[in-house]
Parts: sequence; structure tokens; C-alpha cells
Amino acid sequence: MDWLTFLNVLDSAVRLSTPLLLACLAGLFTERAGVVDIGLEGKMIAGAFAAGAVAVFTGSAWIALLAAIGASVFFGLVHAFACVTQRGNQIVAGVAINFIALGLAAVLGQSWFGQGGKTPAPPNSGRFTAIELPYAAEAAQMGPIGRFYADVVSGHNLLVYFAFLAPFLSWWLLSRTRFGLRLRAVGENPAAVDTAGVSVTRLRYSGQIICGALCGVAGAYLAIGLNAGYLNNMTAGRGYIALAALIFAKWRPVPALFVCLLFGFLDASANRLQGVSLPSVGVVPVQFIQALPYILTVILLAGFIGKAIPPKAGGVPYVKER
Amino acid sequence: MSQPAAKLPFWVDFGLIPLLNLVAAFAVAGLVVAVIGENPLDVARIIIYGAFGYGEGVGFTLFYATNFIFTGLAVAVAFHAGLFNIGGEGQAYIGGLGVALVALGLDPYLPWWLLAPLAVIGAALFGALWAYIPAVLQAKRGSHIVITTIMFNFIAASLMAYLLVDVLNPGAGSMSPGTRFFNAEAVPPRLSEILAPFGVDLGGSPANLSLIVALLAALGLWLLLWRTRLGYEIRALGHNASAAAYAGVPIARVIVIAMLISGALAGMMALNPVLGDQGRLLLEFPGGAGFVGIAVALMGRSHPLGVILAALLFGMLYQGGSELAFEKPSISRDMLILIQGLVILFSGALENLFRPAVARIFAPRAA
Amino acid sequence: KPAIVYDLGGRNDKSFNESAYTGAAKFKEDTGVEFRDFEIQNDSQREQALSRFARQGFSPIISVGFSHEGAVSKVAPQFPDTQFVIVDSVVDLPNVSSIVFKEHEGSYLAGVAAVLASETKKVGFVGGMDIALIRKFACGYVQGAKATDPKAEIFQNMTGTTGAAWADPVRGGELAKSQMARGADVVYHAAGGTGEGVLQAVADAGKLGIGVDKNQNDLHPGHVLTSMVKRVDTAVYDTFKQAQAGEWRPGLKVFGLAEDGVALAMDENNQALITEEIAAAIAAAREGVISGEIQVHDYMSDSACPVQ
Amino acid sequence: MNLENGARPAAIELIGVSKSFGPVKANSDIHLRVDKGTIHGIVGENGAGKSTLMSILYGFYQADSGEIRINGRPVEIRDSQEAIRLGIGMVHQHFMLVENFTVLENVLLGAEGGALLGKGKAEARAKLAALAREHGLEVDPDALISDLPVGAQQRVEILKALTRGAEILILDEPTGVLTPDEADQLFEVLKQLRAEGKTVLIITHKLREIMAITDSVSVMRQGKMVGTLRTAETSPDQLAEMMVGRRVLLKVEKGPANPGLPALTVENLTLRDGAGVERLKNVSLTLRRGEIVGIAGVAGNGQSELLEAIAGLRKPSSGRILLDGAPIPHDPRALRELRLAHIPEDRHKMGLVLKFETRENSILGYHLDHRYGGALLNNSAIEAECQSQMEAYDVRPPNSRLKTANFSGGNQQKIVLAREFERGPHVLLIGQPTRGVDIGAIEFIHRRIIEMRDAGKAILLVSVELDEIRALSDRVLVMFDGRIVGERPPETDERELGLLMAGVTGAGAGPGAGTSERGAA
Ligand SMILES: Nc1ncnc2c1ncn2[C@@H]1O[C@H](COP(=O)(O)OP(=O)(O)OP(=O)(O)O)[C@@H](O)[C@H]1O
Ligand SMILES: Nc1ncnc2c1ncn2[C@@H]1O[C@H](COP(=O)(O)OP(=O)(O)OP(=O)(O)O)[C@@H](O)[C@H]1O
Ligand SMILES: [Mg+2]
Ligand SMILES: [Mg+2]
Repeated sequence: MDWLTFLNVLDSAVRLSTPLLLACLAGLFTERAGVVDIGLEGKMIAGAFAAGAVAVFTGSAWIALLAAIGASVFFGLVHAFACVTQRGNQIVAGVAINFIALGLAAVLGQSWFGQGGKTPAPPNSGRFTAIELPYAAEAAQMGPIGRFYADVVSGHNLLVYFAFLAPFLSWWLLSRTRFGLRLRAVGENPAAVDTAGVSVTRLRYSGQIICGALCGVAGAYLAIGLNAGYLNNMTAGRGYIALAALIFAKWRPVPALFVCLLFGFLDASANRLQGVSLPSVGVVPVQFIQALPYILTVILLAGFIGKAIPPKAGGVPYVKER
Repeated sequence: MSQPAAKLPFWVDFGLIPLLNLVAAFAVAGLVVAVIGENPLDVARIIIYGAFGYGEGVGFTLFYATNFIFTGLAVAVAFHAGLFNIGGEGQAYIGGLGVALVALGLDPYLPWWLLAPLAVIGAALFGALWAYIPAVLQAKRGSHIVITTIMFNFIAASLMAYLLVDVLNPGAGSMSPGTRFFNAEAVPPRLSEILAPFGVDLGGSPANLSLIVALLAALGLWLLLWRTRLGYEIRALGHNASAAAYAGVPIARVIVIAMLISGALAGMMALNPVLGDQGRLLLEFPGGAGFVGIAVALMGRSHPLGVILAALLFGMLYQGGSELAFEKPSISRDMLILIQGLVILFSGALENLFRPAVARIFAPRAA
Repeated sequence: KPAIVYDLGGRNDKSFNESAYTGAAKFKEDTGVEFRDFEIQNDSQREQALSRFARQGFSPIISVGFSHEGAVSKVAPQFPDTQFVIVDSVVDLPNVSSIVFKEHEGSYLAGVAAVLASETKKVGFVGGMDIALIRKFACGYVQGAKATDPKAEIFQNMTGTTGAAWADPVRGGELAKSQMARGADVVYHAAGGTGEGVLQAVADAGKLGIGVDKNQNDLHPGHVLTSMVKRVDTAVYDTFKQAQAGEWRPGLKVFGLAEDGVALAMDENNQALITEEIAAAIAAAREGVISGEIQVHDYMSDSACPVQ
Repeated sequence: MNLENGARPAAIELIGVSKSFGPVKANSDIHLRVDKGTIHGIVGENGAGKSTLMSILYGFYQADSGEIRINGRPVEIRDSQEAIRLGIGMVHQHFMLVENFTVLENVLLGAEGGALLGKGKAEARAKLAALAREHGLEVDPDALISDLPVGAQQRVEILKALTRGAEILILDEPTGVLTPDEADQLFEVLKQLRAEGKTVLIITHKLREIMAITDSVSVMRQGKMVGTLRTAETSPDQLAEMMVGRRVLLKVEKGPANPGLPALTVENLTLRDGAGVERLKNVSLTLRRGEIVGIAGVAGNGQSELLEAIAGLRKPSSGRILLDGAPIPHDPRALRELRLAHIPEDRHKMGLVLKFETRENSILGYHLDHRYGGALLNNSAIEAECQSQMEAYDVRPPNSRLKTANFSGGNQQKIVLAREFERGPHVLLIGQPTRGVDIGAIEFIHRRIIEMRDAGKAILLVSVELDEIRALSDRVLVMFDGRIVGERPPETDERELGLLMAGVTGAGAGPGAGTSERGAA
């Protein structure tokens, strides 16, 4: 790969890793609070659909983003109600949310727009479009680093920049604030939090609310950032990959950034490698190239990261009285 | 799990409360139905009639249930070992390859009753194979099995797409990505044909002998888990890994064996659609059954009997749902996904929603 | 009493299923005759749906999509008085008519138009799931492009290997962007819902896209060069009409350029993009194909494409 | 309640407090009065309801009925925050610490002093330093809890309470995990707190400690308050009788040992854990038939690793372990066949599968034995086995189908002992046989262990209870920092053993181990 190609792949990787990163951080907040979340996919779908639908109705990307966050947070609250208040099984709740969000989006979409669950394309004001950072054009002329700035750093939409800021904000929130301290504690030993006089319930709900909000942004990014409108099941399994990334990152925000970038990069490279003829092998079957990121993930997992230890109290409802 | 210790009568615990949960799920679904302008009661009637009201419907319900029994058992056995096998989908897919290779290779020579047992072995073997690598990685390297099995689902999809489009495809002129049809003599009879002489009419439903295999598998799994030493070790491992190590259970080996069984069960799901129904291997035939298996196992409390019941419930939803889509053009097939989700939510995650209220009514009498 | 059974993609797949629906809807509008339709959810429902419609007396019953081939061959003999129609595949039975399209011919024209409209002489193709049918589109497209300019470079990408590949606009957009980064300025898609991402990305970048199956010129006016329409709608409409008039006949019906079964869509949305030169070249190519002067290789005939 | 008292309002007054968990009446109609500036003990068997009562006081549970008065004022303690506000602090039986947090973070949790941590952290650090100065409660604020020995973890719990300004301090079985020396230090701290006018409530099973430090003591049995007495006016025997409802023998009756041939020999054993840390350093010992060798030491000094290495659960990095002269296989299963039994230190973590029916636990580790079936398990054989074990060890209730989790701690321990003892092992590795077990059960278990010795078994006993070690052992080895730092006869003065356990080696007592901050408090 020459430098320009590399930059192109990197540029694509940034876009592809954005929804992963947002969903991964979403999962991080709830899992650090001790609620396992396999329902990221569903929450993203809810967000994407809400964004798509509201963008059409209002023509405002910002209102659509709020709607996306609202819809995802609603599902986050359902999840929290099931897992925290009702002490239900967290995995079942997540699976249920994936089904419900997918089904509901399609049913409502069909009933509102009559296009089989798809939302029509919103006007341009209803989308987050790419923004050129200052001096990008000039920088492009100034050698490889400038190109990097112009091609990779500049030219994304606002949500991308938010996503790449988010791990650092999350890190700060988790490690430097009272809320973060308590949230981390409640995922490790809720009884300790409880005896310290802090409400376990409220913390776990907060985790789910933040999770919902981030999934909402991820969904909005898919529906009105990258694409123009919601399409049935457009998350295409990204919620599950985000979960994998979360484990890969060992539930830490900054590593999550690197892991998601890695996944995005593998994905982008796979796109780019299609049809490329390798010496002595010939053209590699497309299917192999497409499986490559997954194969590499398995290899990395087997070889490098070793055991990932999840938050201790994860997956277990907190019961004070047996 | 975390019940107030008040004991409820058996029929309340296992009859009334699950029923209330289902009713609640349907009530919410009914709300959505009403919002889009249909009569919820009508819809419920159609679903139930569609699933159980006539022979062909019953046959289809059983057909779908067969898939879910296999995948549900697969997830359940892994759960018992403390493992979360999210890769049933991929294992089933690869299991289909096992079935197809047996059938394609031997169908000129063998009648169905000789071929079918080999196909069962093929399905189990290939499914197990696909679970083997994640299992070993978990056992030996501690790689998180949830991720590896997710990855293996994707890898299976790519591999099968390659095989079905480029390798096993009968070739020129064939549009559809799949193998050729198996010889008709190599395909086992359907239940409808077997039961017809007894006056049972299952219509044109594809339910087939795989159902029997599934039920036998459930029985076998029950025996394995609660009546054998291996099952004892699997459960010990699942409940308390360090106690298992203390008891001399070879942890790594039991992890791998449990996953092999899980993969084999998931792989056997392929028998039903591939050998029993389509008579050939088609692209993406598992159609999400591996994921439904997770819900089925959880709702069935990972007990084989529970898995069978939960599988029937989902079979009913699938068949009743298609009846619904047929009868009510205004309700798209996505409604079914929504209803499934609500059933999982209310009977699974919110299973205790009504328990306190019910307990208040029934506990005094029980005490 | 006409009926339609769609393929797994469903009624609103932005592709041939939707096109079939459009044809049926138009028929209903014109004649007031109601029709029923059904979206299957899995392979096992194909037979179920067909025999069910047949039993309830529906006829003709149109099955959209090659995957119905097995089901139609099985069900049709059981209902000899019912008229069955299969789209995209061939079933040789006395009560079945088979409708197939020469997508490679239409795609050939798309290739011609793409290269002529391209300034860089680099064009792209984004397919949905990697299956033979999509390769047929790709192969025709490449032939058209190469015939127009042997030095033209064509980038081909498939979106994926699962059904999700038909509904992943994000990846579709990325693929298009990656092709554009390599210099492509016209991108043709045959990828259902994924293609919307392709057209969006192309439009966002100010380049040109080519739609597929139905007329997508209006999606991003000024940025969709044309659409390779596959007249499933016309075929469905005509079938219903013929059945109504009692003129329905079984047998094979091939829709190519000559039959207007495939064509490039021209309307006010792309008027400005189709220069006279392009229009002339398209017309010439079309004539050539129809007359047999130009032989467009069909990928399906030997599972291979002569040019890359 | 028969303590006549002045007009001063009591620091704590409980009036008719009751609490049920489902059908279990954990506390019924409890009356208790604790004067300000006193140390008050609470004793009672396992499950008597002590922890529950304290948790109610701390707002962790809500009483079903009854009234609580703090300093004479009726209060309603809805949650722990409320309790903290009322000046109540509690050190729980199971520490309420976040293991992968630092000491500072744990102290901060719930009392952060602002939305951002920076300022609060600095203040907490200062407070900790001050408390360390005043009370000798030293602990590195930046150490991870999981790296701290239990004694230090307990200090953190106390510090948590004190930094929040507790006037009433509740300690639930605080000395179970401490060396005598550490316990004494703790008592010094408690006395100092009393001198400052604070009130201390302490739960313990150790009557010696009650006698040593409390001003008054209450006895609970089966959820009820049996009585409250002035410590000066009672005796251990009287308390024990009140607790159990019958007379108990507090001393272990044991004849002299008749050591025979060596059964187990450990030679130069060294063991590294997963992180590469040396947990055992060149350990050698010999165990003869018919003797009990006790290993004394503060938890975390390698005793667990030693037991687990011998039991085949950990692979030593060097050295040999010989059973009857032959090197042992590294396989718990094979070791069981060689008649080596192992009572693990932690019954919940290792000895039992709590979710199993008890009959399933009764064959744990022996489940491959042909007595219990071939291809299929023979349930009636298993049932018979379990019944006989339950009978022999008086497990209550004797219901083999009950999940083991539903038995009380003492009965769970009996289930483990029955399983391992009843198969006639030759060598016994016993870890913490009576941890968290009440007096009645302790008596029973100790008698069994002596019986095993007298039957000629070789027994290696690990316990953090120095009393227990001294009462049961024929020889005592002391471990510190992965080494055996000395051997002493059991009659050795407690002080001396305590010093050894803290790594202070006396004249020529084994390889020179200096003081290290790990063991020394
Ligand atoms: N990919 C990486 N490789 C190495 N170091 C990293 C990587 N990503 C982040 N770090 C650094 O590791 C440190 C810890 O990361 P992070 O902020 O995610 O965790 P944390 O908040 O400290 O974790 P915890 O919440 O468990 O205490 C940070 O200082 C960060 O800069
Ligand atoms: N959270 C709970 N849920 C249900 N039952 C409980 C709970 N906590 C305690 N119990 C039961 O209440 C009774 C009293 O328990 P508690 O822990 O107060 O006893 P204790 O005196 O502290 O015993 P130990 O000496 O073993 O600590 C026991 O029967 C116990 O099983
Ligand atoms: Mg940190
Ligand atoms: Mg207690």
C-alpha cells in the first residue's frame, strides 16, 4: 500500500469505526455498572430509526439526534427496569430488546411511510454532513502529514469527532469524577456501594441511560450521518462487533478507541483488498477477504490479549435480601 | 433465581405465571396492532389458529420447533458448562455442510434410512468441528468464547457463501446459490406422509423425522447432564470452576467436550431444513435459528423439557405469524419479530413482574 | 384472482420484489382488480405460500425470484388448473410460464454510459451479496465498459456474504468511497438497499451513480447518471392483464433489450447528464445487441466472465 | 435488659425489632441497649441473627417492626446513608470493599466530597494520614485492595467508618482473619476509640475476646435475644451455655500423639503463581502417621498454596512432594485414589458446588468411583452414601435433595468433612476447618480431627486461628512470606508464635526472614 492508499483506508476506517466506538462505549458504561448488554444492536436500531423518521418529519438533524437519543434511552430504561428493578436475566433482556427494536422499527416505519420499514431520505438539513476543518485544503499540499490532516482528520461529520472525543471524556468521567467512581464500584461490588449509602439502582439506571444515549448517537450516525434514512436492520451486526470490541478493550475507554479503530481498519482494508491479485495465489476469493477481519480478530484474541476479566458483578442482579 | 422464599403451588409457578407473562406480551403487541389499526383479538385468534388450528399449521409449528429444539439444546448444554455459545448460527450452517456432503456423496447409492443416520453424524460432526476452535481457544488460551463464536458465525457465512456460490453449485445456469437437489430416494419421508395412514393430516407441512431426532437429543441431553459422570462434571464446572478443579475435573477437556456437544446439537439443526425439507443445501438456511436458540434455552431454563416447550412456543409464533401475514396484508411479517421480542421480554427478563401480586393471592393458601 | 409471492428480500426491497409489487399495484389501479401478496420469511414457506394461494383459487400466482424454482416445480403439478409464473428462473411445466431477464444486456449499456460519462475512465461496480446473479450484472457492465474504452479501469466490490449485504448502506457507501478514492467517478450498483448508500456517497462526493432494477434517477437528481431498469413491473402487469383477458400462455419469456425488458432509464432527472454523445452511443450499443452484432456474454451460461 | 442505668440516654436502643427473610425469622422482638462510650459484645451461634441485627442498625436491611433510638432520639434508618449521617459506621463480616480499587478510592466511595474527585482525594489522604498518626492505623492509600493482606483490608474498613466521622462503630467478626498480634492492635484501637467517647459494638465467636475487651455482652440464639450481661460478671462457660442452650466443652480433650512412619514428605518446594510471584520458597516438611502438624501463619503467607500444591491443584516450579516415598501425581483425582483427602480452606469457593443438591456434593471428587455407577450414575447408591454421611456428621436438616446453598455454614462444613473423612483417607490436608463455624460445631469438628489422628492418619492442618492450631497440633510450623520460619511445640507461648507469624524470627529459628511490610502490621 502506498501512502495515499493507506490514508484512504484510514479515512474509511475512521468512518467505519465510529458507530462501533459509540456502541462500544455505550456497552462500557452499562457493563462497568454491572449490567451486561447484548442489546446494543437493538438500541442502535431504535436510535437509527428514530433519527431517520424524525429527520424526515422535521428536517432538522439536531432534533433527529435528540429523538434518536430519546428512543435509545427508552430502550435503555426498559432494559434497566427488567434487569435492575425486576432483577431479570440481563442477556434475555438484551436479546428481547434486539428483537423488539428491529420489529417495532419495521412495523412503525411501514405504517408511517409505507416503504417496508425504510424511512424516506431526509432533506440535507436533516443530516449531519461532512465538515472541512480549517486549512485542510492547504494542508493537503504540504507533504504526507498534511495529507493525513486533510484526508483522514478533516472531512468527517460532527458525530465522528464526537465519537473520537468520547473515549477521553469517558475516561475522564470514569476516573476523575464521583459519578465515575461510583459507577465503576457498582459493577465490581454493588454491596460496597450500597453500604456506602449510595443507590445501586440509580447508578445502574444511569449506566443504561448513558448507554442508551451513546447508542442513540451511533444510530443517528448510521441513519443521518453516513446514510440518508433508516433501512431495515441497517446496523448489520455492528452491535455484536462492538461487544467483541468491548471485551477486547477489557472494558476500558481509551483502549476501546484503539480496538474499534483496529476493527474499522480491518474492515476498510478488506473492502480495499477485494479483487486484488496476490502473487502466486491469484485473486483471493472475495469471501475470504471479507472473513479476514474476523479471522484476524480470532488470531489476535488467541495470541495477544489473553484473559479479559469482566467487571465482577456483571450479569448478576443485585439482591440485598436473598 | 432470586425469589422471595414464599413457595407457590406448582400450577401457579409453572402454569399461571407463565401464562400471565404471555398475556402481557400479547397485550403490548396488541397495543401496537391497535395503533396500526387492526383488531388485536382477531390477530391473536389468527396466530393461534394458524399454529394449532389445522393439520398443516401444526406441522409447520412442529417443523420450526424442531429447529429451535436443536439450537436451544445447544445453547443450554454450553450454559450448563458455564459457557455462552453464541455461535449456534454458524455451527448450524456448517452442520448443513456435513449433511450436504453426506447426501451429495452417497445419495446415488443409499436409501434414505441408511443415509439419514450418516447425515446425522455428518451434521453433528461438522457442527462440533465449528465449535472446536473457539472451545480450544477458550480452554487453552482463555480467549473469550462469546467473541470467538460471534466471529465464527461471520467466518461460517463467508465460507459457506464461497462453497455454495463457487464450489458446490451445480454450475452454469443455476441462479440460486446452493447445491443440487438430493436424490428423492435419499430424502426421508415427512411426518405428513408417515402419519397419513393413521388419519393424521399434516397437509403439506415439512415437519419430518428430524423432530424425532430432536426429541431423542433432548432426552439424551437430559440423561447426559443428570445421569452421567460427564454431565456431573459439566454442571460442576458451570456452577463453580474452582470446585470442579478441586474435584479433579479436567477443566480444559470438559470445556472442549461441552462445546463439542453444543456444536454437534447446533449442527444437527441442519437436518431439519436441509435433509428433511429442502432436499438440498441453500444459502443462509439457518435463518437466525441459532439466535432464537439463545432465547429458547434461557426461557427453557436450560432444561431439555423447558427447551422443548419454549421451542414449541417459538414454533407457534413463527407459524402463527406467517398465517397472520397471510391473512392480514396490512400487518407485515416484521410484526412477528416484534411479538417474539415481547414474548422474550415478558416471559424471560420480566418473568417476575406478576409474581409478587400472584404470591399475595396464593401464598397464604399454600402456607 | 392474482397473487404474488415475494422472495426473502420482501415487498420493499428497493429491487425486483418491489418492482413486481409496483406492477401489480398499477394493475390494480387500472383495472380495480384486487391482488394478494405474501412475503416469505424462510425457505420453507415458499411451498406453503404457493399451495395456499393455489388452494384458495388464486391464479395466476407469480413467484418472484429464482429461489422459488424448487417450490414451483413441486407445487405446480399439484394444481394443473392454476397458472403459475416464475420470475428470474425457468420451470418447464405445462402450467408455468417463466420470465427471465437479460440483465447482462442492460448492464452492458450501463457500462457504456458509465465510461463515456467518466472523466477519469475509471468506473466502479458495487454488488450486494456475492452470488451468480450479481456477477451477471457485473460481467455485463464490465463488457460494456471495456468495449467502449479498452483502457477503462473497473473496480468491482461485493458488499458481503450474508443477507445483510442487501441492507448495509454504510458498507455500500464505504465501498463507493473507496472506489472513488481510487479515481472512479461513476459507480453502478446492484445491491438492493445497500445501493442507496452507494448512490448517497456518490452524490455527496459530487460524482455519478447508476441505479438498478427500478428507476432511481430521482433519488439524487443530477447525480444519478441513469438506472438499469429491469421491468419486472411490466412483466407482472402484462401477466395479470393477459390472464384477465384469457390470453395467458405457459412457456419461457425472455426479456432483453429487444423486448424492453431491460433498459436504461431516461427522464427529466438525468436529462442534463446524458449528453448527445452518450445517448447516441447507448442507442448504438442497444441496436448492436438487439441485432446480434454485439454478443454480450452471460455469466450464468458458464459461470465465468471473459473480461475483468 | 437487666442493666440498671443512669439517666444518660443510651447510644443505641433497640425496642422490639423483628426481621424475617421469607419464612426465616432472623430477628424476633429484639431489645438491646448499649451505653455511650462502652464496648458491647454480641455472641451467638451461626445464623443466630447477629449480622442481620447489625445490618438493620446500619440501614442495610429494614426491620419489619420495632423501633431504633440513637442517643435517645427515635430514628428511622432507611438506608446506609442515613446511618452514616447518624454517626454509625460498620465493618461487615464480608468486607464491603471494591477489590480492584485503591485504598483511597474505597475510602472515598460514598463520601467523595464533591462531583470531582480531585479535592476529595486530597482531603481523604490527609484524613488517612491523621488517623494513621492518632490510632496507628497505617495503610498505603495507593495500594490496591486485592494486594493487601486481610488484616490491612480490615483496617481500610475501619478507616472508612472513621473518616466518615462514626461515633458508633459496629464490627462484625473482625478478628476471624487476624493474627493475635493484629487482634491486640485492633483492640488497642477500639479501647482508644472508647476513650474518645465512641461506642463500639463487636460481634465475635471468640469468648476470650469478649472477656478481654468488652464492657457488656449480649447473647443471641435462633433470632432471639437471650440476655445481656456485664462482662465482669460472667464467664466463658456461662456464655457458651447461653449460646448453645446446653453445656459445651471449650477445651479439646486430646491424648499424646503416637507418630509413626513418615507419610508425606515435602522437599524444597518452590512455587510461582500465574504472575510469576514466588508464593512458596524452598519449603520442606515431613508429616508422620498419627500426628497433626499445624501450620500457623497470617493468611496469605503461602499456606493456601502449600495445601493446594500438595493436593495437586497447583504445579510447583521445583522441589518434590512424596507420598509414602513416591512422588505424587499432579492430579487431584489420582491423589484421592492414593487416599489423600483435602478439606479446602474455602468451602464456598472450592469445597462445594453450592447449587448442587447435597447428595451431589457428597460425591464431589469421588464421582468417578465405581460405587456410584458406571456409564450412568447410580442415584440410589449416591443417596445411600449421602444419607450415611449426613447421619454420621449430624447434618441438619438431613435432606439430601436440598441445595447445599440452603444449609448453614456449620452444616456445610460438616458436609465437606463427612465426604472427605468417611472414605478412610491416610493423609489429610485440612484448611480452616472451623472458619465461620459456631462453638457447637467447632467442638464436634475438633473431636473428629483428633479421632482421625488417633486412628493413625497423618494430618496437615492449616488455620489462621492460633488457638485452634495450638489446641489440635502435635507440632507447629510457622509460615511467613512463603517460607517455613520455624517449628515450635504447641505449648509455645502465643506471643512468641505471633512474632514468628509476623516474620520476626527468634534465635536460630529457621532461615533468616526479616520483617516485611506485608506481614507486619
Ligand atoms: N491501546 C492502548 N495501549 C496502551 N495504553 C493505553 C491504550 N489506550 C489507553 N492507554 C492508556 O492506559 C491508561 C488506562 O486506560 P483507560 O483510561 O482506558 O483506563 P482507566 O480509566 O484507567 O481504567 P479503569 O477504569 O479500569 O481504572 C490510560 O492512561 C491510557 O492513556
Ligand atoms: N439476605 C438474607 N436473605 C435471606 N436469609 C438471610 C439473609 N441473611 C441472613 N439470612 C438468614 O437469617 C438468619 C440469620 O443470619 P445472620 O447472618 O444474621 O446470622 P449470624 O448470627 O450473623 O450468623 P454467623 O455467625 O454465621 O455470621 C440465618 O438463618 C440466615 O440464613
Ligand atoms: Mg484505572
Ligand atoms: Mg454473621
